[in-house]
Amino acid sequence: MRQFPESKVLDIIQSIPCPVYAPVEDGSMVVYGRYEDGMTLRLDKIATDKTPKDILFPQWENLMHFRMEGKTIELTEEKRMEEDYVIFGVRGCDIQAFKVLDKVFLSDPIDTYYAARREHGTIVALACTSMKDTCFCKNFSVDPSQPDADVVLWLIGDDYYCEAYTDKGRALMEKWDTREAEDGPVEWIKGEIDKKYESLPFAHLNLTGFDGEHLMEKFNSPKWKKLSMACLGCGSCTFACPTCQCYDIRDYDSGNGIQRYRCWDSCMYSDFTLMAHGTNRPTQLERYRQRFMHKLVYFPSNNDGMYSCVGCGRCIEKCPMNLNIVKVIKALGEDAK
Amino acid sequence: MSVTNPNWKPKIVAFCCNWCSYAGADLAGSGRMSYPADVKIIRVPCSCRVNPMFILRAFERGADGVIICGCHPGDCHYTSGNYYARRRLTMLFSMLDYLGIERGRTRVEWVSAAEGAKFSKTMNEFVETITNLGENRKLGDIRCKKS
Amino acid sequence: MNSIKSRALELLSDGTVKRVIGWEKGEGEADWSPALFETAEEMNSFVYGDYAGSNLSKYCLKFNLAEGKTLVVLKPCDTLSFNQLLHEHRLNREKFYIIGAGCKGMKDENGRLLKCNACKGKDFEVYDEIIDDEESRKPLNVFDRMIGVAELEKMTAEERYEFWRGELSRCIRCNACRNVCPACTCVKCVFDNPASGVQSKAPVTDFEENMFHIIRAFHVAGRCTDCGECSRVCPQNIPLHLLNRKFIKDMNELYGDHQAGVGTEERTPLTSYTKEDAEPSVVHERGNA
Amino acid sequence: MQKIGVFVCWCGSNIAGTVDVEAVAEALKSVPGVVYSVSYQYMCSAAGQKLITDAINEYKLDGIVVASCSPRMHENTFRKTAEAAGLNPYMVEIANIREQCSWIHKDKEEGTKKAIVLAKAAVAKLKNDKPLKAGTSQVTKRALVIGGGIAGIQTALDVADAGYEVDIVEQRPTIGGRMAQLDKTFPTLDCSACILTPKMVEASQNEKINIISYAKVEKVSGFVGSFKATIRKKARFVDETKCTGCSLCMQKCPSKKGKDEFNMNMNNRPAIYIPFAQAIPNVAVIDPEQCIKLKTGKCGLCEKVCAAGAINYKMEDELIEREYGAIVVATGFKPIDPSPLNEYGYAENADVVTSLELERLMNAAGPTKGTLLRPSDGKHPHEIVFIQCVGSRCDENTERGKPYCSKICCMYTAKHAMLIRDKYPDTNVHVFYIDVRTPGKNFDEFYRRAVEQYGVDYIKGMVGKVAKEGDKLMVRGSDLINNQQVEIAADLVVLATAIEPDPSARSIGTMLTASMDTNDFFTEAHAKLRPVESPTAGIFLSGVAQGPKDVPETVAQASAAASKVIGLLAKDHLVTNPCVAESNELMCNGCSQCEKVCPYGAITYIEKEVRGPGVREVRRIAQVNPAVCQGCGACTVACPSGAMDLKGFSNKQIMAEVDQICL
Repeated sequence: MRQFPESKVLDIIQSIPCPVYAPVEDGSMVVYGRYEDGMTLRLDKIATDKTPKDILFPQWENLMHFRMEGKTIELTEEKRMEEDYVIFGVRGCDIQAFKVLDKVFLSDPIDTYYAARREHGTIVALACTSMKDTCFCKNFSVDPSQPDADVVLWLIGDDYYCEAYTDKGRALMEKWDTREAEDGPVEWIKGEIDKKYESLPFAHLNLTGFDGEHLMEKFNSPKWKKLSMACLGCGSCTFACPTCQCYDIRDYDSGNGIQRYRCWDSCMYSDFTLMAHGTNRPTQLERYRQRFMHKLVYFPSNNDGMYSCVGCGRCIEKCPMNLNIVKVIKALGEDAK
Repeated sequence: MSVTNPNWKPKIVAFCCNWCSYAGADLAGSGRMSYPADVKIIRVPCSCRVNPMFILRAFERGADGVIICGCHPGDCHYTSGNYYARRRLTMLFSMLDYLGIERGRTRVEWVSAAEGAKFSKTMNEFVETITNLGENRKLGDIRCKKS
Repeated sequence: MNSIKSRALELLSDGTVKRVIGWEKGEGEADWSPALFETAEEMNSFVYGDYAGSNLSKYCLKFNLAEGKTLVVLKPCDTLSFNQLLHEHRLNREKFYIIGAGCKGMKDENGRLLKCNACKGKDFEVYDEIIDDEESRKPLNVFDRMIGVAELEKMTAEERYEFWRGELSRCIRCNACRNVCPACTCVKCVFDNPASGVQSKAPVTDFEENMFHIIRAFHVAGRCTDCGECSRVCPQNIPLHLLNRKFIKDMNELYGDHQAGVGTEERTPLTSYTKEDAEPSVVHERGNA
Repeated sequence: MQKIGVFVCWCGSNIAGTVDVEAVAEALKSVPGVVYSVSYQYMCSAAGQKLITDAINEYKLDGIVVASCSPRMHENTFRKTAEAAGLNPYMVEIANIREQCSWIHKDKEEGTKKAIVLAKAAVAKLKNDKPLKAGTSQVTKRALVIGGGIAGIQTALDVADAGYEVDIVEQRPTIGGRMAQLDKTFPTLDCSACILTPKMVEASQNEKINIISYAKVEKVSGFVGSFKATIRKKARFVDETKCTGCSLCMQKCPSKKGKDEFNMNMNNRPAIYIPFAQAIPNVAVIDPEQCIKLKTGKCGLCEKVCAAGAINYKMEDELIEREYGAIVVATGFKPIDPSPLNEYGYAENADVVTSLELERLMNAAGPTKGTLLRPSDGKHPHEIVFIQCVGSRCDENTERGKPYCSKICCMYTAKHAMLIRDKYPDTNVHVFYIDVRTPGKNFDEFYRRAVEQYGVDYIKGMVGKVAKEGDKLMVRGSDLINNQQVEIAADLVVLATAIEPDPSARSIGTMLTASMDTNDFFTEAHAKLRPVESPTAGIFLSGVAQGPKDVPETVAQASAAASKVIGLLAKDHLVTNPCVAESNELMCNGCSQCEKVCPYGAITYIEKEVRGPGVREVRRIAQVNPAVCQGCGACTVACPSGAMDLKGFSNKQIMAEVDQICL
């Protein structure tokens, strides 16, 4: 265990010899941006407005480029990430989200664009010594006091305590200006975090029944109609979600060539996975149901019980009509019966 | 701010209504009233056919200026087309101005079938305006820039 | 206003209406959602009050073809949207029972809603009955809604450009602004339509951000009632209403005052003209360059 | 992938002079989709068209691009060529590399580059073209002639001769127009009335011709083959069917203060009047501004004296609605008012007259019964000065007059001078002129006779000032040939004023959506090849409405217009323009924006069950009547969803052109 004063955090970041992505201010919002001098660092922000998903799986990225020269076609593949970088100050929920994304992108066939980014990144996590009422991460096996990362930071008093857990993490931390620290304060703060979590309104949701066994029961519930009525079909929740991973692949023909890129898509959209015959989710009810069934039922039943919700609470904050996954869990869960 | 490319030549799209302005452009041709080759004309039935999306599309794809020519108000072949066009384009131009796009990149000119000389004069003026404004950086799509 | 709830329940119970669109309260103080009520039992959770900010007009589209009448609770400004939808033949008046609900200005967890600072008054444009009280009839303290637009107009072109790049570059194209907008009612939006040639799903470049917002503002120009929902719902806090208000300001100045959703005239400034209209060059001749 | 052929025309050296046509053809070969590209001297020639036909057959082309002159010139030619070769005629695109390229650029490299871009843009558009099929519409076999002067009369007679009904709508109480006011005509000096009035009678007696006088066209809707016109027949207060034209009422009418328009307001006429003796219809009309009965309710003298009982003070305007297959504009002209050109002193001096006023002063039916007397004191003038080009050929920027030459003034001034010298040999005649223009059969001979035989004094130069001194008009001008200032003490000054379109032309042009030039003359569809047609289908031009011309030219054009009308009315059906709007019901909201901007009322709404991928519901959707739609495209922009599109100029086609041009 090492420690350094909170006031030195910028020095630490600036000493890192590769690009560092951290929560920074962008107007009235806090997003994960590449840290540069003069930016306002906001490590205190719980549930950043944009998630660190953007770094591993950006909203849009080029995949390849075609060019017609007369009547011949030339094809250039986009380069994969080759440069090391660090994501700094990630919370436990967002790290759990990386694991969800890994399940999708790193299982066969491996998504090489994602894999390269994952490989080159070193993750420095920050334990949640403060929380919001919208947090409910522990429901989904997230430990806010001990995120699973290369390096973990705990802010205790005026000092950051830090510990590396992987070779990558150790290599990174080696160069930091830190001093030896006791384990005691960290153990103490973990206990404090647990206590604080217990006081949150959504600390314990009843997830009984959200599994493959009850798939049809959940799917056919008459409650979806009322739950989904107010849904506008915008993509705010999906774009604010750290685990939503649907994308579309599109071509942009500039006339000088075609750029093939992928961009986030949203199951909330009426043209999502549109097929020649139309769409198999004709109304917002089906789309709304799809999103939550996927997070709470389909994903865990295909991935050894891992939910693809991490309890970060962003959808609670962002939905313009105040719809969210907690309402769905409560309405469809065992407690409602 | 921007480094001026010495080889840069303005790209100008002129939407001309079939009945007046396109004929005016033809008359400029028959009268050998020259204007720069940077102007390329797209024939539309009426100025009211010009969708703001076409204008933005032109800028997206690298146009430096877009001019819309139609019959003089009151002379529309379809009676009222240019009146609607006038309002729509006023609104679009105002919005572009509001977003900080340089004034002068867009223009509307009413050119009748008899006004070959006016057509030529207008195009010469417009090319000059655009040349002075320089390359369109604010409203282009970087993917369309030739590397 | 409990009387709205009891009246709605009465109409639902006696079969006048088949369903009610109103609000339901969630966990927190400000956690209100639009909700559908189809039974007397469901009506238990019906609420109306300070946090009923959302404009329910757009939800009516979902029930235009539904069996029987739908009761909808509309605030004064919401009735403009509803009426505009009637102008556009998007709604069938016969299918709705409108309770005009008195409004004292709505709020969210951060205080009075931005749109209520530009309150357009307490008149109901369309209704079956009005349920309000003394308090809700009082006019709100409002400021000139065009101040924001005027301030931008005073800037230089370069400043305006920087301002809008800063704002629009945050756009994530979640489409919340479009989907909440009661004027955006296309069955297939051009930006979702692969055949339109302008389909786009992500703001990949500056141009795509500009394109979407300019065209969206243009498509609703003259039809936008300035309900302010677009800015309210934007998860990226982009002041989208400033785009729509720019068109409203311009049209009012150039073509005479027009408030979308008022009266029975279906023509908007962009579907009408006069022979003496200003030339487009007026835009380039006025104010700051 | 489509198979596209590209045909680059040299147009002799017109294109090939400034565009490397072979390089254009070569460059287009590498465009995806282009399977054949060639250049040829004259693509519109029989050999050129055969080249296209052969290529279509040999390469099984799906569409062709012709890079040539303006599509306004030969688009139809090439469409027909394509059709003859079995290709859909709308799978043809024209790249305008002559008027919009070779003719305006001098640099060959630049011209070639631009021509390549234009041809590529045409290919890009063509790739989005769809075969279109033209529909048909009915032809109403009746023509409307607006204006009953010599132009309108001649057109009507010719059309009626071919067996079709014609309505002449004349704004004045009689037909005859300006020609009826003329005394003699050049260069034959025959009496104008003697050749015109028989035509007027012929028109009135032809049972196919229906003269609607004292009327105006108020509204026109529809399109070629089926126009619908609303005609307002003003109240004459005299029953046309009863009035015998005996003119007794005119003699008895106590109100004599009306200005005689036929005599250029130089004398008065009664409130009830027949414009002139040979008027057709020879029926009186009451001027409501002057009639004591209509103004005060007292009098009624004419009613008492009318044996036929034709007077009806309660008569009201009558609206006539009729359908026509073709409309001829023969609205004619009027001389400009020279008052604003104050150097000539027209407004101040009664003895400064216009040429048309002089016609009346010399005419036997005129205010002086044909004896030339000056208006101020009725004395015989001995020194007469004619001033040419008054208000004609003016600098366009000064707005003092017309930029054009009025064409007829040189000849009628020679006529006037000659007639005066012939009748009054003691009178000196001077003519100030800029140029004397005599391009016409026997015109120059006529002018020389005036100078050589009749001793008319032609002075090359302009007049600077006409000022009254005593009972003389001092005319000061320059003599450019002798390089001196001249001053003539004249008794009468005659202004050869410019002629301009009749004031009614502008509103008629707007009503018909027929384009006009800046001087309000109607524009012809093509200056050389279609001189009697308006660009608006079904509208034809006759007489001075199209541009200044003399009587024989007017008559020639009137007959030409008639032949075009006959050609149209002879058809039972017309092929309609297939480039019309079309609404995609899957995307249509039924929001009514498109209908609001349609100038033709071509859009209606229906409730319809819409079926598409994943959709099956009853919706209100827009429908376009393809026979009524004229293809302006206003609706396509009003439509936010893009459901409304225009065939032949679709969103995709235009955007493809934009993309290619901006590349």
